[in-house]
Amino acid sequence: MMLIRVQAERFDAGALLNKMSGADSDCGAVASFSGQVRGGNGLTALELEHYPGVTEKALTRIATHACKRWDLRQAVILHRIGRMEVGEEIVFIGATAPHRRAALEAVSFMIDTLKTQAPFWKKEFDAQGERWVETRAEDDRAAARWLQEEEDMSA
Amino acid sequence: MMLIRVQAERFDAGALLNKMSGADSDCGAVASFSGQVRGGNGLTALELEHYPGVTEKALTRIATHACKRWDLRQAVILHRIGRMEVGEEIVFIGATAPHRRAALEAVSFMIDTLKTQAPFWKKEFDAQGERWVETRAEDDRAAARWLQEEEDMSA
Amino acid sequence: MSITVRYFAALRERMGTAEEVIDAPAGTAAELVAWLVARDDQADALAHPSTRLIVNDEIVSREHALSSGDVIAFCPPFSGG
Amino acid sequence: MSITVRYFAALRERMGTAEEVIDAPAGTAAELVAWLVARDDQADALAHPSTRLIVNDEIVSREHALSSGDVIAFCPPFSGG
Repeated sequence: MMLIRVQAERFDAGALLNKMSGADSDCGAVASFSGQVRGGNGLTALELEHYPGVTEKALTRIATHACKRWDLRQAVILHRIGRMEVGEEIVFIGATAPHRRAALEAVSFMIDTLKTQAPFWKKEFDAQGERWVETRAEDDRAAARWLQEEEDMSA
Repeated sequence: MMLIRVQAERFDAGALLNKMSGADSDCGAVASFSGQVRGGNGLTALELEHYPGVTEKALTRIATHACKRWDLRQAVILHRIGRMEVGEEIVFIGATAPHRRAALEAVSFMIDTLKTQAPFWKKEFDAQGERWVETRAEDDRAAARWLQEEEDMSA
Repeated sequence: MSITVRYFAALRERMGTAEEVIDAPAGTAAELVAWLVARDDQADALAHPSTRLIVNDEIVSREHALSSGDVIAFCPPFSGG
Repeated sequence: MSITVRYFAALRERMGTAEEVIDAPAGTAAELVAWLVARDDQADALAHPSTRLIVNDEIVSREHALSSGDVIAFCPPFSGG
């Protein structure tokens, strides 16, 4: 089962986790990642822009890829768009699997890949004004690592 | 902040996740793992035995280790003991951090290490009777991988 | 030929519009970029190697040949998650 | 010397008790195991390399020297999580 959603509305990560956990008694392992707006450096809010249609396709491709690579029962990707205040949730990634390694690795894979493969753009707001967030080289490396592993496996 | 708990009572993984998420606006990343009783091969229930006092020390050591190795804000380990039916939660592991890699790796580390370092024992019940669960060689390898990495880093 | 051009995020702000329909000569995506830069200096950011091109919902290279009716989107590096 | 001995999980079932206080000769953990096996064949499982020894809440090797009043626990391989 795959759940892919892009929405402006806030969501309840705990409720999502519990829904995943309850869905399948054949599943020993549930892993999740959630990202939220980080305060602390004067940041007051974020604005998330995306490419409607293309985003959903990209997220579906990422979740499908994860389901092929690992033995998963569920893969969930939920991403918000629009304006968010500090402490609000941005993204939820979840996976359930019979075994823990699959669930944990699939979640890491999906968030790493989302960062570089899904057309989202973040704008930060603080007292000085606003600015578009640049991709971090670290994110490119994290995503590249998964692809490299696949090449190694198929070599 | 560290939360270590061993309890017979059921717990609400979603509520734990939301509590962690809400605790610190300086934290962009929240990762979790939960394990539950897996049905499907005729298993009807589990019974979890532990070594009171020593278990809590072992879990505290694991969480402390994770907090030293990664830049975490919170580390949570909650493990149930006693009898559990199929679909019930066994363990919850959580970490929050400013950056996602730290939260994700710390959760993997804590569950892998718990498997081989904390004095818990699982007994399975099915129609044929009961049996103690043996450690899987795969679990030993997963735990050994983290220690090897630390040796490599300090070499 | 008629091409729908979309700009996202920083490129949208730089170009001053989210979408325009233009009548451009036939050619590759790279040739379209050259045509847009010739029309308006501001468009030089479209030529930056970090800008990704999406044609009809698929990421394409700059050598991709455009057809009339195509929708091409210019995307700064993604920064979601 | 007086030693409190605890057995867990499969070893508890095999030994038929969770805890006993014994009066054993001074020596190492390995020597205590030999003494227990001499007392009762069933105790041979305590000598298995996969059995972990915890003395006063710390994992120790079989060469660990015991002192009067120590609590030693015999643990099958852990299987939590």
